[in-house]
Amino acid sequence: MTAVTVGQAFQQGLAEEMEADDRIFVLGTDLFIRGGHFAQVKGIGPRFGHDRVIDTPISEAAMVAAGVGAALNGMRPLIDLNFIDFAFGAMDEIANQAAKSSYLWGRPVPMVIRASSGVALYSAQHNNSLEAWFMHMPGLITVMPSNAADTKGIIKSALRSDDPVIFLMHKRLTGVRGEVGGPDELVPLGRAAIARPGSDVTIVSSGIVVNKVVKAAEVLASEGVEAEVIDLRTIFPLDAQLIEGSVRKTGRALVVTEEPPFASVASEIAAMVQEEVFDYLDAPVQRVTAAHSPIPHSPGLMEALIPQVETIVSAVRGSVERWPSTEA
Amino acid sequence: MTAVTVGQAFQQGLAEEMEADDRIFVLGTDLFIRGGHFAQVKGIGPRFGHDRVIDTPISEAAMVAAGVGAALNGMRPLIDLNFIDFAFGAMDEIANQAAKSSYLWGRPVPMVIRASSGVALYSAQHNNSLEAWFMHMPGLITVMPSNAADTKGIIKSALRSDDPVIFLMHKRLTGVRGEVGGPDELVPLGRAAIARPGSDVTIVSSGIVVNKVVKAAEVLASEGVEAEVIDLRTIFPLDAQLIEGSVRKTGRALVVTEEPPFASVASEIAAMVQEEVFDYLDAPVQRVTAAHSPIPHSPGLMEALIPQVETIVSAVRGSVERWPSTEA
Amino acid sequence: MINEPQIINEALSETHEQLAAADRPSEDGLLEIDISGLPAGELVKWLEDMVLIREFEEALEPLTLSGKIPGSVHQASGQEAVAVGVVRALRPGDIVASPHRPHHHALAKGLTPRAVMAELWGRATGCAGGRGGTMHLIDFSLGYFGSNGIVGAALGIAMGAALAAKLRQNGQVCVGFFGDGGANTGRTWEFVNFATVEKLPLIVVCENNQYAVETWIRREMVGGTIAERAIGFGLPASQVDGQDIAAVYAATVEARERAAAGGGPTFIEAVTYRYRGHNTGEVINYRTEDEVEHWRATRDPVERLRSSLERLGQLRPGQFEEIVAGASAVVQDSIEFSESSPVPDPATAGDRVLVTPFDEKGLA
Amino acid sequence: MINEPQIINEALSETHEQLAAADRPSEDGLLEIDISGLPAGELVKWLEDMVLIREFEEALEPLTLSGKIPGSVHQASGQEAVAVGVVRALRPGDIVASPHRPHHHALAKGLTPRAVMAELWGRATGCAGGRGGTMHLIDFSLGYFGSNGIVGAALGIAMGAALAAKLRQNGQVCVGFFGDGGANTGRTWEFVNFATVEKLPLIVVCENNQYAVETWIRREMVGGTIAERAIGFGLPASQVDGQDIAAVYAATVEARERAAAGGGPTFIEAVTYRYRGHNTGEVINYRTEDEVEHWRATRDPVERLRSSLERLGQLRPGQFEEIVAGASAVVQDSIEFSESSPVPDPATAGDRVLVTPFDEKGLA
Ligand SMILES: Cc1ncc(C[n+]2csc(CCOP(=O)(O)OP(=O)(O)O)c2C)c(N)n1
Ligand SMILES: Cc1ncc(C[n+]2csc(CCOP(=O)(O)OP(=O)(O)O)c2C)c(N)n1
Ligand SMILES: [Mg+2]
Ligand SMILES: [Mg+2]
Repeated sequence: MTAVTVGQAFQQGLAEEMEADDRIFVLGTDLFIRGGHFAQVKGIGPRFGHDRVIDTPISEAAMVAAGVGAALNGMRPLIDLNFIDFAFGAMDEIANQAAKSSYLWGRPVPMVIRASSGVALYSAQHNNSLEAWFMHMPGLITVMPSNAADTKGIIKSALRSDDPVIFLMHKRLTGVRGEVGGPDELVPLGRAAIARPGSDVTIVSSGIVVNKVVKAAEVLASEGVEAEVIDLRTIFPLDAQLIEGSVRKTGRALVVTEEPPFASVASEIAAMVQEEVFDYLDAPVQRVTAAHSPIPHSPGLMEALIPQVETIVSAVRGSVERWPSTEA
Repeated sequence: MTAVTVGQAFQQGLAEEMEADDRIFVLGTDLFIRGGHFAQVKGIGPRFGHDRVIDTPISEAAMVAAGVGAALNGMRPLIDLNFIDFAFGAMDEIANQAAKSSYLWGRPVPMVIRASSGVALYSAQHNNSLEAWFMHMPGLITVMPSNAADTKGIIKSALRSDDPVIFLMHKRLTGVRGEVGGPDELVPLGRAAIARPGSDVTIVSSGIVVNKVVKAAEVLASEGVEAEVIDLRTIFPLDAQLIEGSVRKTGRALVVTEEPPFASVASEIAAMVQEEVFDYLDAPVQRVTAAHSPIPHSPGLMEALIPQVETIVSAVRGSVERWPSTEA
Repeated sequence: MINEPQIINEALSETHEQLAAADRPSEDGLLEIDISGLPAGELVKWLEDMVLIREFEEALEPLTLSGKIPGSVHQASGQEAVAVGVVRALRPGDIVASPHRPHHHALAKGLTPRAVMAELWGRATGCAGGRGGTMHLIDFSLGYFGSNGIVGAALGIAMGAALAAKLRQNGQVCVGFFGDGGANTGRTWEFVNFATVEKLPLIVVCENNQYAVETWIRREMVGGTIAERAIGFGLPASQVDGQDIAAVYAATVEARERAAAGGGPTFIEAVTYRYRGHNTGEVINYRTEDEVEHWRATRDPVERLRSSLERLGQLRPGQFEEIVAGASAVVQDSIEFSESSPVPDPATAGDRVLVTPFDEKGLA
Repeated sequence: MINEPQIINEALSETHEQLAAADRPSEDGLLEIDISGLPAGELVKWLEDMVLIREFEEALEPLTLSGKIPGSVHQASGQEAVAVGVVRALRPGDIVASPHRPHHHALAKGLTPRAVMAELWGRATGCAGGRGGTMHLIDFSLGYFGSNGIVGAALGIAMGAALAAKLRQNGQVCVGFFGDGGANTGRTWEFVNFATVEKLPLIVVCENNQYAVETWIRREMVGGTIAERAIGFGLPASQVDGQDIAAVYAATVEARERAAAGGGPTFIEAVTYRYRGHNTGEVINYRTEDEVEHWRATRDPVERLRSSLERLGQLRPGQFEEIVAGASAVVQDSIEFSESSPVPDPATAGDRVLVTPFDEKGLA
C-alpha cells in the first residue's frame, strides 16, 4: 500500500464509485481540465468524459439545482462548489430544496456537495466555516475527514448514501499523505473514530484540527495526562455514543474546532456531553475554537485566531488544575 | 398609554426613527401599498413617500446588496425580507459582505434586515429558524423581541446601531398587543430581561417561546418550583452575565427555543452556562427545542415538533426529580 | 422628503386602455381563438380540465377564510389555458414543476382533486401526506415534481430533472413554470443559461399574469418583454397569448419537439391574468375592478374555448353547463373527502427527515 | 460512457482565426486607435498610469511563488486600458468597486502602489491593514469601495452605493466591475435590473477577457454578446474594444453623463484579454501561446496608446522608456516598503468585528 494525498484519496474513491455506478456524475466549474481549484478531481474529466464531468458557468444556484433535480430524477450527482463559501449563492437550493425533499415528498436527494473548507489563505470571504450551519439544518449529512483513508472511505459512503451529504475537505489537508483502503473499504457515515486512546480526558475534534489535538495529546502525555482523541469524521449525525462512552471513562471533555465559537459544532458537543453524562463529569466541558471573527489575510493574524497545540494543552492543564480528578 | 400590536409597535419605532434621521429608508417587496406580507410597514409608504419606502423586484440578493452599498455610502437602510427564509437568496450579501466590512475595511454596515420568522403556517420552506446561523456568523447582531414594547425599543436601537442587525419578528406575535414606550425609550442591544423572577431554576428563551415559558413557570410555581424566566431579546451578543448570575442563584438551567436542536442558540447557552458556572450547577443544563425536522403544513404535525408548555414543565420536573437541589 | 400618498398603481389606466385599444372582440365580446390546429376529438376533455381547475380554485377562498384549509393559498383562476395547453402538449413521462401558484398545473398533470384538496387541508390522504400544503404538492409517479414555495426554485428542479433526462437519454422533456415576478430573481437566469449551454430538454414557461403580489410588472422591469430578456441568454423565446389555449399548445408542441430532438430549451412567456388576489383573503388595492372585468369579458380562457367549440358545433347546447356541474360535483367530493380524512399522526411528525437514522442526540 | 480525453479547449483555434481575420493592423502590427477625441494634455499621464499597472502586475508572480506575498493573486496585465479609460472618465468623488482581479482599478483610482503592495504582503501598512489581501483592497476616501472575493458582489456594492448617491442627490456616479464569468451569476442580473428600474447613477462594466479561470466564454454562454444579454434588462448597453483606451473612455464619458443627468445606468462590455494565467502560478492548458501572442502583437493597450502618441508627436523619443523605468522604480519601492513594513499585531487579530463590544461569552 502506498501513501497518497488527501486529494488523490478523494479522486480514487470517486473514480471507483463512478466505475461502479454510472448514475454518478460530477458537476462544477473548471473541473475538466484543471480538476478544480484544488486539483481535487484532476484526471477524472479525461477519464470519464464530458457526460460524467460537467463544467458549468459560475452559477452556484444552478449547480446545486441541477444536482437536486437530477437526483430526484434518478441520478447521483456530486456537485463541486470549490470553496464552501460559494454555497452562500446556492443556499436556498441546499437548505430549502435538497434538505427538505425527503421530509416533504418522501423522495430523498442522493447528492454530494463537495467543497474545500477550513481556515487557510485568501482572507475572510474564502474562509467561512459552515459545518455548524449544516449541522443545524435538518435534512443534511455533513462530513469532514481528517486524513486520506477517511477521505476515500467516506466519499465512497457519501456517494452511496440516499441523503444529501456535505463533504468538507480542509484546504490545508489537500496535499497531506496517508495510506488508503481498497475499493471495498468504506468508512460509514455517522461513525467517529478514536484517533488516540487515553484515560484522563476526552478531546473531540475533526478535520485538520485532529492533527493538532494529537500533538497536544503527546505533550500532555509527557505531563502524565492521557488524552483520548476522538475524530468526529461525520459532523451530523453525531456519534454521540462514542463520545459519551469516552467521557464516562475519562470524566473530562474538551472540544476543539476551527469554527467561530457561538452556536457551533463545539457548542453542540459541549451541550450534549454535559446533558448526557453530567454525573460523570469532573469538570465543565471546555471549548477551544477559532475566535468570533472573520479570517484575515495576514498569516500571523490568521494563526492568532485559530486553535494551536499550545492553546489546547493549556486548556486541558487549566481544567485539571482547577477541577482535579475525583477518583485516583 | 394604549396597547398596540407588535406590528404597530414596529411601525411606531420605525416611523419615529425615520422622522429623526433621514438617512433611514426601507426597501423590499410589496411595501408601499400592502405594507409587506405582515403589514409590518403598513402606512409607512404613504407617510414617507417613494424615496423612503422603496419597492423592489423579487431579487433578494439585490435588496441586501443595495442595503450594503447604500450603508457604506452614508445611508442607514432597513431591508425587509418578509420571511427570513428568503435570506437564503441573499446569504452572500449578508454573511460575506455586510458581516465582514467592519472587520476588513474598518467601515461598518449600519443596516437592519427585518424578517418574519418562527414556526407558523406555510410549511417547511417558510419556517426555517436561522437565528443560530446568524449567531454563529461573526459580524452580525441578531435580535428577536417577544413583545410590543421590546419590538419598538429594539428596532429603535437597531436603527441607531452602526452594526448590521438581523431583526427577527415572530409571525405569530405580529398581532399580539402590549404597551410600548415613548419616542425616547430605547431597549439596548445585547441586554436580556427577566420576564419573571424566581429562585429555583433559570429558564432562558426568546421571542414567542417566552410566553410559553412564563405559562410553564406558573404551572411550576403551583408545584412549588419558582422559575426565573430570562427573555434574551438579543441573540448575539448574548447577555451572558445576566444568565450566569441567575444560574449562580438557582443552580439549575433550562433553555427553551423553537429552532432545531443541533448547533443551536440553545446549544450555545447550555455550553456557555456549564462552562462558566459549572460549580453552581445541581443538574445539567437542559435544552427543550424544536425537533431536528423541517416544519410541516398540517398544524397538528407542526405543534408536535415544537416546545409546548407541558414539555417545558416536565423537563424541569424531570431535572428536579433526578438531581434534587443540594442546598435547602 | 414626504411625498403624496398614492395607493393605486399609477400606470394602471394605461394598461387597461392599451388593452382595450388592441382588442377586436367577436360578437360575444370575446377575442376569438383559432382551434383548427388542435386535436379535435380531445377538445371537450381539455375544456373539462379547464373547468375543473376553475371550479377547484373558486371553491378555495371560503375554505381558507374559515380555517378549514390552514393558511391561505394562491389561486390561478384565469390562468387555466396555460396549464392545460402546456400539459396537453407533453407526453405522459414528461415532468412538470410549479411555483407557489400550482393547482392548475397539478390538476392538469393528473393529480386528483382529492389528492390536492386533502393536501391543502393538511390531511394524511393528501398527495404529500399533509406535510406540504399548497406549496409542496407532489406526485413523482405522474411526473409532477412538486410545487415550490420559493420564487424561481421550481424551474431549477425542472432544469436538474432535464439534465438527468439528457444523461439518461430517456426521452423525457421537463417543464418549469414561474411567474413574471420570478423573472427578476437571479436564479431564474442561471437556470435558463445553464439549460441553454447544456442543451437540456427543458421548456421554460413564464406565466406572466402581470402582477407579483401587488407589484405591476412594469414597476420592476424596464424595456421589452420577458421573452426578449430571455433571448439574450441564447435560447428561442417567444411571447404567446396565455388566454388562448391553441397558442399555448402550439408553442409547447414546438418546444417539446425541439427539446426531444436535442435542440435544447425553449422559453415561452404566456401572458395571462389572475382574477383573484395574490392569495386568498387579499384586499386588492393595486388594480381596478374594470381591469379585471375587461380581462374576463374579452379573454377568459374557458369561455374562449367554449365559444370556439360551440361555434364549430363541437359542444352541444347544455353540454357546458353539464361540464360545470360535473366539475363542481368533483370538487365538492374532494372537499368532503378532505373533511372526512384523518389528520396525520403527530407521532410521525419527525419521521423521514433523513434516510440515515438519527435521534435527538445524533446517530441512532 | 467514457469519452476521449480532451485537454485543449476545442473552440480555441476558431477564436484565434476569427480574430486574425478581423484584424487590419498598422505598420507596427498594432491596430490603430483614434485618440483625437481625448484630452491631449493628459494622455502621457494616462500612459504612465497604464505602464505603472503593467509593471506592478508583472512584478507579482515571483513574489507570490516565493511566498513573500501569501497566496496567489489575479493579475490584470493586458487589461490596463479598461481600468484607466474608465477611471479617467470619472470625477474624483465617484465610486469604483472591483472583483477579484482589481489591482488595475485600484491603482487607476489613486491607491498608491505602496498601499496596494503592502496589502498583498499582509502588512500593517497595507490599505486594509493586511487583513484583506488582494481581494479586499479598500480606500473609501478615494471612492474605492473595495475589491471583492465573490464573483459579482462588487457590482452589488457599487449598485447600493449608487442608490445612496441617488437618495443623497450628491452627484456621485458609481462603477461596478465584473468579468465575463460574472455574467453567468444570477446576482449580476438582479443588480442590473434593480439599477435600471431605479434609474441609479451606475456604470456597469463587464471586463470580458474571454476566460473565467480555464473556461472560455463560449463554453458557458450561448448566443450574442454580453451587452446584448444586458439589453434585455432595459438599459443602454454596448460592446467596446477594451484594448482601445479611447473607446473605453468615450463610452464611459457618455455613461457618466447619462447617470449624472438622472438617465440611469449604462452597461459597457469591454472586450479585453489577460496575458497571464487566471492566478499566479497557474499552468495554462486551455489556450495557446499563439493566441496570447496575437493579442499582444495587435492589441496591446499600452503599445497602442504609445504608438498613437508617438505618431502624433506627443511622446518624444526615449520618453516611453523613461516612463517604464520610472514605473519600475515605483513598483520596486513599493516592494521594499512592503518588505520593511511590520506585520499586523496578532493581539489585534480579533478586533473590529463589530462596533458593539463583545467578548468570548457574548456581550462585553
Ligand atoms: C425567493 C422568494 N422571495 C419572495 C417570496 C414571496 N412571494 C411569494 S409569491 C410572490 C410573488 C410572485 O409573483 P409571480 O412570480 O409573478 O407569480 P404569481 O404570484 O403572479 O403567480 C412573492 C414575492 C418567495 N416565495 N420566494
Ligand atoms: C461566487 C463565486 N464563485 C466562484 C468563485 C471562484 N472564482 C474566482 S475568480 C473566478 C473566475 C471569474 O471569471 P471572470 O468573471 O471572467 O473574471 P476574470 O478572472 O476573467 O477576471 C472564479 C470561478 C468566486 N470567487 N465566487
Ligand atoms: Mg405574476
Ligand atoms: Mg474573464
